[in-house]
Amino acid sequence: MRYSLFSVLGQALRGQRDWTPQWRDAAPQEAYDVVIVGGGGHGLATAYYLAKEHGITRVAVLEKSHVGSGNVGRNTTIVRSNYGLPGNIPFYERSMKLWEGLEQDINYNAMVSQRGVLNLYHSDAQRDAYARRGNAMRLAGIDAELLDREGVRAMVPFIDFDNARFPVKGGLLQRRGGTVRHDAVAWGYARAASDRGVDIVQNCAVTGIRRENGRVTGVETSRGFIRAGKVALSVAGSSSLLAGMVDMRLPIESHVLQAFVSEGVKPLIDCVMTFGAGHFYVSQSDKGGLVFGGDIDGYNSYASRGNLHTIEDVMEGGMALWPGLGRLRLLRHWGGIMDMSMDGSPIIDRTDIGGLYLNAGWCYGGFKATPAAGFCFAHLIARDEPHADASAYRLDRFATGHLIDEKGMGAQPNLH
Amino acid sequence: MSDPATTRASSSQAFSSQASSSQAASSQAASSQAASSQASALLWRPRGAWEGATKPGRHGAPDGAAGVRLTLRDGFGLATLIAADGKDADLQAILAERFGLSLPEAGAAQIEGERGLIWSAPGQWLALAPSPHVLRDLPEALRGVAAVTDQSDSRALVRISGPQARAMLAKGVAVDLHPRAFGPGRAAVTSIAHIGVQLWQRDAGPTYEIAVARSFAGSFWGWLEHAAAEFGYEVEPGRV
Amino acid sequence: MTTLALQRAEAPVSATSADQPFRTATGGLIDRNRPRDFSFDGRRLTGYHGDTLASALLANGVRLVGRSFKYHRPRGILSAGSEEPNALVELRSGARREPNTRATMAELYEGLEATSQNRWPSLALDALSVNALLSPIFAAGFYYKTFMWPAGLWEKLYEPMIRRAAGLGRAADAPDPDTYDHAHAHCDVLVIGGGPAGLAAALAAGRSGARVILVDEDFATGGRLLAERREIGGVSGAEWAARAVAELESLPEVRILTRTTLFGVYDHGAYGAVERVSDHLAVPAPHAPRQRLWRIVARRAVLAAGAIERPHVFGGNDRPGVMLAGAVRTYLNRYGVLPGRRLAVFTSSDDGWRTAADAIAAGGGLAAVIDTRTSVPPHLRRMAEAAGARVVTGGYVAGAKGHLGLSAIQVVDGYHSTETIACDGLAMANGWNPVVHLDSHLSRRPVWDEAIHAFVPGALPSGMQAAGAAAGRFTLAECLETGARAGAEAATACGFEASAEAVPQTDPESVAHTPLWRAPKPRGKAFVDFQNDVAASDVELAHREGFRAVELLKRYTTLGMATDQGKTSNLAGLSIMAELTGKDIPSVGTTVFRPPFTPVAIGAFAGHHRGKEFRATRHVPSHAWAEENGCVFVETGLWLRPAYFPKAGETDWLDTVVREVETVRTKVGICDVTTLGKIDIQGRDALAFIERVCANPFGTLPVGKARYAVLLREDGFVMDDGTVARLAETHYVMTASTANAARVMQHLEFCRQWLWPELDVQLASISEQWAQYAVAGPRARDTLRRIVDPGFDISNQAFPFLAAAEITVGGGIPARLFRISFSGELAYELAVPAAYGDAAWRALMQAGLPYGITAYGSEALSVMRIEKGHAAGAEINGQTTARDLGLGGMLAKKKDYIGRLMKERPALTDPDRPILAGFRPVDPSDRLRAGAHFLALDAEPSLEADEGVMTSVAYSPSLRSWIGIGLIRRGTERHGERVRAYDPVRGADIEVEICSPVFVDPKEEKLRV
Amino acid sequence: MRIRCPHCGERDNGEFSYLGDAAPRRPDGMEASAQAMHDYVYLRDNPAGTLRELWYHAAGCRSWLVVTRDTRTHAIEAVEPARDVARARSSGEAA
Repeated sequence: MRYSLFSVLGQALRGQRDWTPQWRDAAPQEAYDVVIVGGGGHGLATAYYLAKEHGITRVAVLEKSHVGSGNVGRNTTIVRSNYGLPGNIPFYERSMKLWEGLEQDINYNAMVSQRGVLNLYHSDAQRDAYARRGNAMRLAGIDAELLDREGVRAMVPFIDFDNARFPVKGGLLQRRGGTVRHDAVAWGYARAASDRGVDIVQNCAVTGIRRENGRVTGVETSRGFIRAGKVALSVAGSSSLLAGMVDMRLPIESHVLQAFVSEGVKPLIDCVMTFGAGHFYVSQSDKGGLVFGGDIDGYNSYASRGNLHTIEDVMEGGMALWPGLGRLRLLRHWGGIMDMSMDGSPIIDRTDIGGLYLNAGWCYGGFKATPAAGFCFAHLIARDEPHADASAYRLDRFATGHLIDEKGMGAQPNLH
Repeated sequence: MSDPATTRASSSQAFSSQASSSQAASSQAASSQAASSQASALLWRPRGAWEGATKPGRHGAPDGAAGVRLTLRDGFGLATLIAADGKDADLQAILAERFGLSLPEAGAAQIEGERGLIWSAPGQWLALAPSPHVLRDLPEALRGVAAVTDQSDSRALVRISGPQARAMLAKGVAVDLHPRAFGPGRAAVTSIAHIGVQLWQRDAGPTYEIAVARSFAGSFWGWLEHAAAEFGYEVEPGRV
Repeated sequence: MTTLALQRAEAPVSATSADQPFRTATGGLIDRNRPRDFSFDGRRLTGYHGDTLASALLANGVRLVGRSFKYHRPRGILSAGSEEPNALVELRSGARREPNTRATMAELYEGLEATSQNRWPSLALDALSVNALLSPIFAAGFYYKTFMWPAGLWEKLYEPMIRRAAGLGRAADAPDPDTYDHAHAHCDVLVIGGGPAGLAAALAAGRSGARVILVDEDFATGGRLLAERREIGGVSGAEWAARAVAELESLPEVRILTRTTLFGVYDHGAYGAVERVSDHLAVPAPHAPRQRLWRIVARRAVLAAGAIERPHVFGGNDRPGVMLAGAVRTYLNRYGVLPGRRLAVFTSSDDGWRTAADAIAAGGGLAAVIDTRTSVPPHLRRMAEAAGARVVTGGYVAGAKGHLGLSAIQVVDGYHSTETIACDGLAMANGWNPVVHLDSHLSRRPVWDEAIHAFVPGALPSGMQAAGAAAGRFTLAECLETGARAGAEAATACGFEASAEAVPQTDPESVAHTPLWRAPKPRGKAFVDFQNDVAASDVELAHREGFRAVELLKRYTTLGMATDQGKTSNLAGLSIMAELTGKDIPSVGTTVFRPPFTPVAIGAFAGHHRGKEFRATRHVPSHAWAEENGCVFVETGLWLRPAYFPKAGETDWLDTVVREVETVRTKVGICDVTTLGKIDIQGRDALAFIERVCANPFGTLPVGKARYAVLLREDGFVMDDGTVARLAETHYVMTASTANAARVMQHLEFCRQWLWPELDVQLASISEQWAQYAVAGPRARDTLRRIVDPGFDISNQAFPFLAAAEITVGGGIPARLFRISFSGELAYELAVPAAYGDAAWRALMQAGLPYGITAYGSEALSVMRIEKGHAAGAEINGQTTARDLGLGGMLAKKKDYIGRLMKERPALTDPDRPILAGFRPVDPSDRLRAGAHFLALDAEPSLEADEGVMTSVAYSPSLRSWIGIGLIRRGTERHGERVRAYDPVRGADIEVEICSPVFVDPKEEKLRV
Repeated sequence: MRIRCPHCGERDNGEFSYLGDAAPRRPDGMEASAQAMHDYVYLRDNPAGTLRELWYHAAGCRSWLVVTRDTRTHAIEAVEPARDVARARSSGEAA
């Protein structure tokens, strides 16, 4: 049933009786043209664009748990395209444009809210670095504004302007940035892909990748062997484990990133705001909870939880920036497992094994990339050549030196 | 005996001229000392690490006796000793012979009055003395055995005692200071309020001493005030 | 009929005080001699010391406390503990306003001020209660299906509307005026919960001499013992608890933390707890924090956090007056409050009958007991009927009536006939769920216990064991027994001799029950999650739409995502999904409980670190002088550095900086550069070590000389630059930049300890020991001569450029002198022991007076280094190679060093890479700005046209124009060419000429004079 | 998380900074191939399970440590001074 105000009203009168599963809970078939491993946002979006853009519908998305059980449901919901390096800029802007038309495209309200992303700066050097980034964005036709202190005050008058250890001097604003209801992205893509014939197979864990003559032939799963012409890995957090099945080592470590939500309160903040002198960024969900985060815990982990040290660090940042937060209460904190790559940027590329494709290394930027990652990965899988917007995300860039290191931290994943 | 500042200056000089391997410096020491006049002694007054940050007197919760006593220390000597590879035993022997102190194990401090050796890191100790000149012989005595670096000015030092000393420290020190886990002669390198500290316990009173990097003295003091306020605290200036 | 019932019920309590009409005449653990005035929605009321806000409201007959999240339905008080989903209020006002505060946990204090939330204009008459009428539309997830057209209206209309309606309370609108504390605690045995099991555990462990910490979220210790009419060894439960507490307090190694919630379990025996030190007071006492965050490290832990009672799911189960049966007993017995004058009980076990008995004993009227079981013990039935109550067995409550409060229930009996029974309170007894939240924090899943129809702890985190109700052992005897055993075992595991003594006698009880997961035919909306307004029908819808996995159910319906994390609702949701999918409950799964157990104030986590204390501030040795002289400081990492020193009459910072630069270039100036990292490197292999960590060669550096040093990262990019001076044969001093000081030290330790452990080298940070000042300008030597002790020859011949020596100053004060220059002038860096930093600065200022000396700060320093084309932080940003910065030529060829191989990668040696160059505006009046990108003059702005970026700019007094340095493609080959400095974020687009990055004294003659 | 520094005793992980996998060995820069150096700098096994990893006791004794830890449970099996491990490794190679 198509979703609209009319269908909702109609079902209100019929006791909501006629709704059907939003996606088919498919059983695996014997063979597919493309098997996508990972039923998160990226995998589902890839399936959707394979079907929509390339007409490839003999596609299965294999998910070891349920749709959206990974990072697409554990992030802080921010979308933006305020990157500074040429390897990143067109890709994230592609993503932003896809977000802007997403709901109408997939007929699912993911609550794309372009409320603005404001990065605060606290020194002249930081201002110049933001100007450099903002100018790069403008060169690519992306909106960016450099605000002074008064410009910031007009947007977020409640932050500490007078007693701050690191006074706020201004901010870089991308008005088109904002938030998206994260779970809805997974569900919306699942529904749209399923509608186009994609099989979404849940509770199906991949246990092996079968190869013959240097080419993949299919995947072993907890539900049996599935033949596949092409296999696409889209399993952020576990990329190294899947790659290990074909003896590949990746420039990736798995790290835990914690996220936080406060109790719900009436509207407090109308944009996404990041602290430039500590680890803290915040927005407010439509339900009223402040959603915030900071830095990764900093050590390799596959346990989706973190430790107190990082929690205190984030809260200190929050209180330093916004002293009115003191009496608001933290409701929940949880952790997600990130693919932290060696230069802080992702990989969308072929591998040395024929028919095996890799979408990995998203660090903590994977959510905002979901539509473009799906779009570009689908392109790569269908055409066997990188999409222009993702052409920098090569696996061999570490050998050639074409690094995309926005923070300049070098080959240490936990510093990105 | 002249005023403390002058004493300090000359004693530092003595220590450092020994420490120096520069011939120029040591050969010039005597003549430079002669050149020091009363005027320059006044001008060249050393500034205590706590100066400007602390205020002597009774502070915090006003009722009853102060729960915490903070004694500011100044004028002491400090040096880092780092044993050369394989020279721990030599270092041990020389220190025992020359200074009557044995090298404490990891996490320990050997304090005798105002002198002591405090473990800092593997193969590394902090030598504490009532004044810098006491340490002047060390570099020469330990040549080839340990690297010696003068740290007399690098730390602010405070002595913490009083019935609530442990409760107050528990607000910032993550190390277990309970008598079953930590006692006189124990030392730790850790952090308080994001500031690196080295702390050791002098007696079972308990009395502790904390050394904190000089540039952090003001912020560290801010934490001390915050932590001690509810117990009431007394700040007393003090040379050794 | 309702009215009649209420009138009849009034008789037994007519003796209660007029201003607290629902307070019993006697009983309870409140202090009736200490009345407490408080207000709710502006209405002045009175309770007693020992009340919670909830019990005091009930005592005053206030049942309507809030409005629900989505439908704005009237809500009252469900529970008597931290699981409360409904009775959330704004506590206090102004900057101390605390939204979403559980009335059941708020201790009553004199003058307490509470306001209901999520209603307008008033609690009783709420405009948005129209949402309840629209509830057929507002089913779970309806918003995913609509509000999509037109796209632009989402941010403008739909979202603001939804946001305004959502949220519950209002946050404070000013900085929090209270302070927060942190504390660390260590123990052998941590006991979580102060009920019978926790007290028994603490006693068993504490008596052994073990260090024990007992944490209890309540302000009175005893847990359910305070709420039940039970006896232990012949004394009341409350009395037993009081004696246990007294004994624990007498044990020197036992610490009891009341008003303290153990909110999180972390790795390796680390726990987080928050103590509400002052929340029971109007304002904290002077010098006392509002709350204290405890970080507890325990070798063993006993989880005795009790259990949470389950509501029934039936139509209108959210009406004010419908409560948990255990909570009803708490109000009756602990607080001396009748939650209703005519109470009905809905039970599926003997538990509910205890509530009936307690209500009768407290003098309340009993309207009915509805038991889902077909047979009940005859003595219970007799007791209820003797009190005039209707008894229904084999039936259930299908619906509840009453707009703003319960007035009647609709009961379906075993023969499916329905009757309406008037009542003003309903107690629900549907079994209990052990608190499995804390043991889930370390990713452990609870397991289903069919005997008690509840999840119990599964494999517990290492060192933790559960006892009492938290372990699913619900009888009092079991609580005491398992608690004592767990306490003794924990202490024994820590090396103490402990034993669980015999459990005192308790009265027998039956805890068997068969839960009714939901009313088979509910009348009206049957809520599963009260706070998020998730009804049973929403679970059905989720099932219909394929959201059947428990996480999907949760996320689609928001079940269990409210501030109570579903403490009273999760199992109900699971049970309905189990029914719909034909599975058993454990196959449906459990949601993962996340910390904190109950919400914790953000301020408590931050503690001392807010405002100026967010991070430590480091002061330079000349700070006092700088302050005295009106210096403007700038935050540089943790340092507060002097930026510039305005003089009288200078109104613009640029005037000051220009004056400082000109003075240095023509006379002399001093600048505090103490913030540089300084590392002492000694040892037999010191040189070998330096050769491997630095990219340029040092083999030829003689004693008494310094050299510029470049450090690369292993990936070939520049990590940092500085200097290395050789003071003696095996003694060097290395400097690192302010920003990288700690990182470089860590890197050197890495190299020493891990990469090359065979090297005999000793590293010591001497950054804090030495105050270091740059003395720069043509009169630098003259100035220095006046403080350097006679006998040290610092003439150009004796002490040439790059010389380094240990000297004395000021009459014997040891010092180090380096002839190095960042400004491009004749310059020195003088280091003195930090205690003499202040004196040396003052002495230098005095010594330079005849030459017109100035103090200069980081701004002037920066201007001069840009004039000299020296790379600094903006250029050494982790993305540039030595070659990019024009330093390629100095790198060593014949040695291995960190970064040697990786810097040769093709992309890093690409001649097209942007490389350091200088830039001058074609129109000298144009101002340059860092962050501008370079474009060809005729290029359309685009990413493809981007040729590089301006990294640093300054107004150069020497050139009387703005100048810049930056990175541009093939920059060294293009001197003289013009490009645009394109800076749209600041509205600038300036034509600049590429030039050498060295603007001043390119032949470096000034350095060597 | 609590890490038992062999010198300082058990401390909160906040006192330490993290580098990562201790397995990669730095090849000699004069002799190694670019490929070998690339693998050393960039490639990681990243196992879900036992990992030997480098931590630095930044707020304590400034020792680099080799911590053997399970990345699924965070359980720590061993903590050794990195210099001792490195020396044993070197002498093992020499032998």
